[in-house]
Amino acid sequence: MSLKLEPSPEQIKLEKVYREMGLTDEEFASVEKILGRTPNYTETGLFSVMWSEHCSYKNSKPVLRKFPTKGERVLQGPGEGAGIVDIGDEQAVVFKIESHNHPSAIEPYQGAATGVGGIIRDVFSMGARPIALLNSLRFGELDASARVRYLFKEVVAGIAGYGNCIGIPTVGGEVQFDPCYEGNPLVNAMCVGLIDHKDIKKGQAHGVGNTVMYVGAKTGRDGIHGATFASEELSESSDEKRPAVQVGDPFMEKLLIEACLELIHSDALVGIQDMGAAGLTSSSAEMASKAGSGIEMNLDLVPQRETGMTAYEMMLSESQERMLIVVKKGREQEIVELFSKYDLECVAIGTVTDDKMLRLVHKGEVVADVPADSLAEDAPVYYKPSREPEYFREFQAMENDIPEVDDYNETLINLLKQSTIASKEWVYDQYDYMVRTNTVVAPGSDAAIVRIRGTEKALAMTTDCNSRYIYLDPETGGKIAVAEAARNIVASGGEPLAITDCLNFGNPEKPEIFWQFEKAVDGMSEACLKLNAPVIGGNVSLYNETNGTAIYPTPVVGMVGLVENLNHITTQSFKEAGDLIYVIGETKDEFGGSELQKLTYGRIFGKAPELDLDIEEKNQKQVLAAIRAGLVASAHDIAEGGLAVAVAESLFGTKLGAQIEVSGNITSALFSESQSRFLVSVKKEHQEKFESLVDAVLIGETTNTPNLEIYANDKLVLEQEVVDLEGAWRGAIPCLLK
Amino acid sequence: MKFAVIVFPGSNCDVDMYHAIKDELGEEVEYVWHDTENLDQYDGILLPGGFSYGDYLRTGAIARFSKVMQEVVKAAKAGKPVLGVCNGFQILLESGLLPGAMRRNESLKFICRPTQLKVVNNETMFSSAYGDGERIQIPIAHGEGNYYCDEETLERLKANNQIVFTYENNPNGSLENIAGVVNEQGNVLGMMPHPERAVDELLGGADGLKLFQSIVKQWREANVVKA
Amino acid sequence: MFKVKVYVTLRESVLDPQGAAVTHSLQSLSYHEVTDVRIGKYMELTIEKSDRDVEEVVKEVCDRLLANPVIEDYRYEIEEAVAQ
Amino acid sequence: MFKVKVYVTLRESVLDPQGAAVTHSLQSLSYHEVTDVRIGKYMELTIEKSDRDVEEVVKEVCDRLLANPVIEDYRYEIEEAVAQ
Ligand SMILES: Nc1ncnc2c1ncn2[C@@H]1O[C@H](COP(=O)(O)OP(=O)(O)O)[C@@H](O)[C@H]1O
Ligand SMILES: [Mg+2]
Repeated sequence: MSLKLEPSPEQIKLEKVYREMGLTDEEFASVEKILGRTPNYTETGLFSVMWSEHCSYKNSKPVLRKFPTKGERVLQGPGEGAGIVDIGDEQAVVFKIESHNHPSAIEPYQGAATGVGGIIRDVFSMGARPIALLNSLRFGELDASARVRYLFKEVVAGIAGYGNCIGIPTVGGEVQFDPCYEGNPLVNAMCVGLIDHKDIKKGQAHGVGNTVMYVGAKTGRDGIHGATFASEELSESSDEKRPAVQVGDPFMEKLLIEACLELIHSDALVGIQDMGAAGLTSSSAEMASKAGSGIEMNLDLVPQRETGMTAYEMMLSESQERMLIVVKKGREQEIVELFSKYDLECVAIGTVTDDKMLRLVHKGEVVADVPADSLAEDAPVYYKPSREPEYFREFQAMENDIPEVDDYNETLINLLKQSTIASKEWVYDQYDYMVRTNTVVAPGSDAAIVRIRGTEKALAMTTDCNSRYIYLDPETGGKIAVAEAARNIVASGGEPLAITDCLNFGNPEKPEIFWQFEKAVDGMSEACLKLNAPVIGGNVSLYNETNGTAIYPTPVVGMVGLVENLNHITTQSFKEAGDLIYVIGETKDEFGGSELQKLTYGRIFGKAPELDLDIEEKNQKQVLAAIRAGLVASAHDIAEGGLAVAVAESLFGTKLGAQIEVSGNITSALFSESQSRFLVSVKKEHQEKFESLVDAVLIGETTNTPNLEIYANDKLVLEQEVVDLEGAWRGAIPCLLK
Repeated sequence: MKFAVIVFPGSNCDVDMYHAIKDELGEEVEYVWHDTENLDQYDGILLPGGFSYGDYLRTGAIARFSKVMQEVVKAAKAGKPVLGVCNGFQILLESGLLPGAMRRNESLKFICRPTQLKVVNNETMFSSAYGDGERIQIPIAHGEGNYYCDEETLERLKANNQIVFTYENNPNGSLENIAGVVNEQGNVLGMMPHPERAVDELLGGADGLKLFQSIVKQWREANVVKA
Repeated sequence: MFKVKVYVTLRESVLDPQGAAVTHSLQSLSYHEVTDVRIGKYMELTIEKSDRDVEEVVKEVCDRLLANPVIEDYRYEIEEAVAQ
Repeated sequence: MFKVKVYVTLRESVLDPQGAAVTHSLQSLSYHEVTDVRIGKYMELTIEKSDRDVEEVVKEVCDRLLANPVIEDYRYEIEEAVAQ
């Protein structure tokens, strides 16, 4: 297979071979212009991957510029492997989220596993110690088909398999189920790392004459053109186009982490970058481009797993667990020795030059000679047309609809069984969320909390995105995604620091999809500004469609917050009988995109819940102030399923009960999904102080009898034993998987 | 008392073990790399959890050939306390220091959660600080903790009181609910649950601390008091 | 009754981390003559006679469940066994 | 050069959770004729000629590393391959 003859430059041009690689006629013409000649096969390959949406963001760049990326704490914004935020004491937190949707649709276990591996490399290539993993997953409905269940099980197993083996706790995430994800599941993985300011490293190839070294797994033919593949819709023919699937080797990566974290303390190190999408091509071109230098590499020296690999194949391979480093000339041997302690191969494959070219030599011949900047920086930028979709106008014109509920008891049980609300224990039971013994709040509460050893501080982290709201109204939904993430952080006792985002959308060439994309980013940006959570990095995954149908717009927000003192850590569970239960925030008749609407009608429509960022900010500030003042026993954000679900969740695992009194429209009071709300419990002795600090409505009390009783206008409208509620909630997902 | 935490390529609970000893137990402890050829200076040997060599082939199968394992065998023969947790237990099984073998969990899934254990033998150097039959909560985190041995071995384990911990609700299919066993001499303990993850109330419980305290107590009695 | 043996192996171009680790370990145990190890699965199925052709059943079962066609190949041997 | 195939299987008396799970899911996919599945490992070793007898090497390697005698049995086939 490797011996098949590569087309000549003339053939590439005449037969338009570049089209198969994903370049358009115009793009090919501009490559010719840049080079002043027709590119050969290898060069065409380099441009095609580097100019793919996945690597160049050519369709999304103009929109991404809207994100606020600066802040007093931001040490590194978008552009490097991962963003960095100061947390005081000369320490910083490093984090990033990334998608692995298409590989996971094809081979769910390995696709998810290598997604985790990739995001971990982004973090430790900055010099940070990875301390936690999170994920955000979307699948079709579990009862839709055996294929959906297979994808769900295997993706979870793949995430677990990689994270557990490598020994980084998977502490949180989210999973949602909706028919729009049936053919195109989403697998987004996030990694959080910790670093001392002095250890921050960048992926730059400075210093003419310095040595470029290759570390880690050997290069095989796996994943060739993976980045291009990720930039296309999935279709029946995807199977044939499929690159050889990458298999993750978490053991190799564990060794790489330990070795690289030792390496960053060496003054021989100049730059380091992982080989992610477009492997050797992107890492070398970007390192040279960022440093304003060039790189020359001899591909004969690249460690190879298979025989007869061509330059094209080596440069485009996406074999996992590889890093590219630049070290000071003459210091190579000590680096080789450092890696050999970990049984890792480290070989010199090139040098830094001053001519700004990426030059590749293979078997004594120059097989590519192109400006590094042209690959990394000069990809075309497209301003796609955008159009407000018909459905949006229809939804906006609708009156708020309150679904009819005759039996509140039954409705609550049914909501708790909805797979999106139901307990995700089946998932996180498979994740080693405790390894490294810093996980103070494990999966199952709002945000996860990981302490920072040797300090009184901790980090709160979460991923959030309710794509139903975003589909109904991308701008409002985008705000909600950011606000909800911040609410989760605040409810856990943290203050939002920054976000990373993973923008999963359909085909941007469709104006309606592009409109969703723009609007969602507008909404997110506004919320980020208001809530003081700049965007420090992220990832775009477009073309999430199967046979022409797009997923809901799904811009996942990964947020990290700082818990100033371990004493502030707060969970959602009620603590003691006799505590007062409060709601913060106003409840309106809002059911567009809600769980109750979905349950009642089997579909979603209407307006998304409103979000007033001033109110959001005020409520968050008040709750956080009360938590810091030690006045709050438990706190939970009121999200999917509304107040009744939030109360039920706060009761699970506690042996307590609750008596609640609500007013107004009962269905709205119990199940509306109005935003900016919290459910907190407070010890009686703190009542006065708490009420002076927070605008909250007292709605009831926790009790010693494990029952949930809800009264409206002095009438008992809902009465359930907590065991029954908890059974429904816990059993739902395992039951769907049987 | 001075402990060694053995680090194999792919160990990942080495840090947990180290901090449990240093921060919570307050004893001396050092990381020891797998190619070390001498463990004489250590009073207790700890084999931590993780995925040594990726646990490729079989859990613990490759690690047992590490250089340091000959020293671990020597230390065990010399009567020093040797504790293997999770992957450490699997390595002890593969190396023959403990009887039996591990199979995949019955559910075929990795399981991470707190479990209730019963201390069925509190007369070992690892369990003397617990009450007889005491129920304790210690987390598990493994994909292959389904302990197996043949009947004859099981009879021997029972006859010699070598079963130290059992699960209250068997999470993995383990024979006779076995969670931890000692060797005949009583100085080598292997267990799947992670006592080093249960030493701090902040992280959800400290029932594992007594295990380490038992080791130190016995060592003090044998060495310090006499001296 | 049939005894069926199924061999599932990773495709040639697919990375085999297990095999690599075992090869490495054998090398360091001084078995330098062992230059490569690839690890796959071996399964023994017992299949009763039914109205369906046994080979058809085996193929289907391999395609649907026993092997992952994206990364694995399989082959099988069918042997008729005399019931005891 | 030799191509060696090694088959490692769980001992009869040892319950095989993986095999049991596969049998179960085949049943639920209505392959009722498949009454039992046992899952083991299949390994392909490439061994260069050396001064040691190849069979001796294979046996040793199996005993020491490739199989765990407490729960597993193994068998092997050695084939001399013509070097290309
Ligand atoms: N894929 C997952 N991985 C790990 N933890 C998860 C996952 N999905 C959900 N969880 C955990 O389950 C809990 C509830 O999740 P979710 O219902 O999404 O909460 P919320 O609505 O408060 O964001 C959280 O602690 C979350 O971290
Ligand atoms: Mg929440």
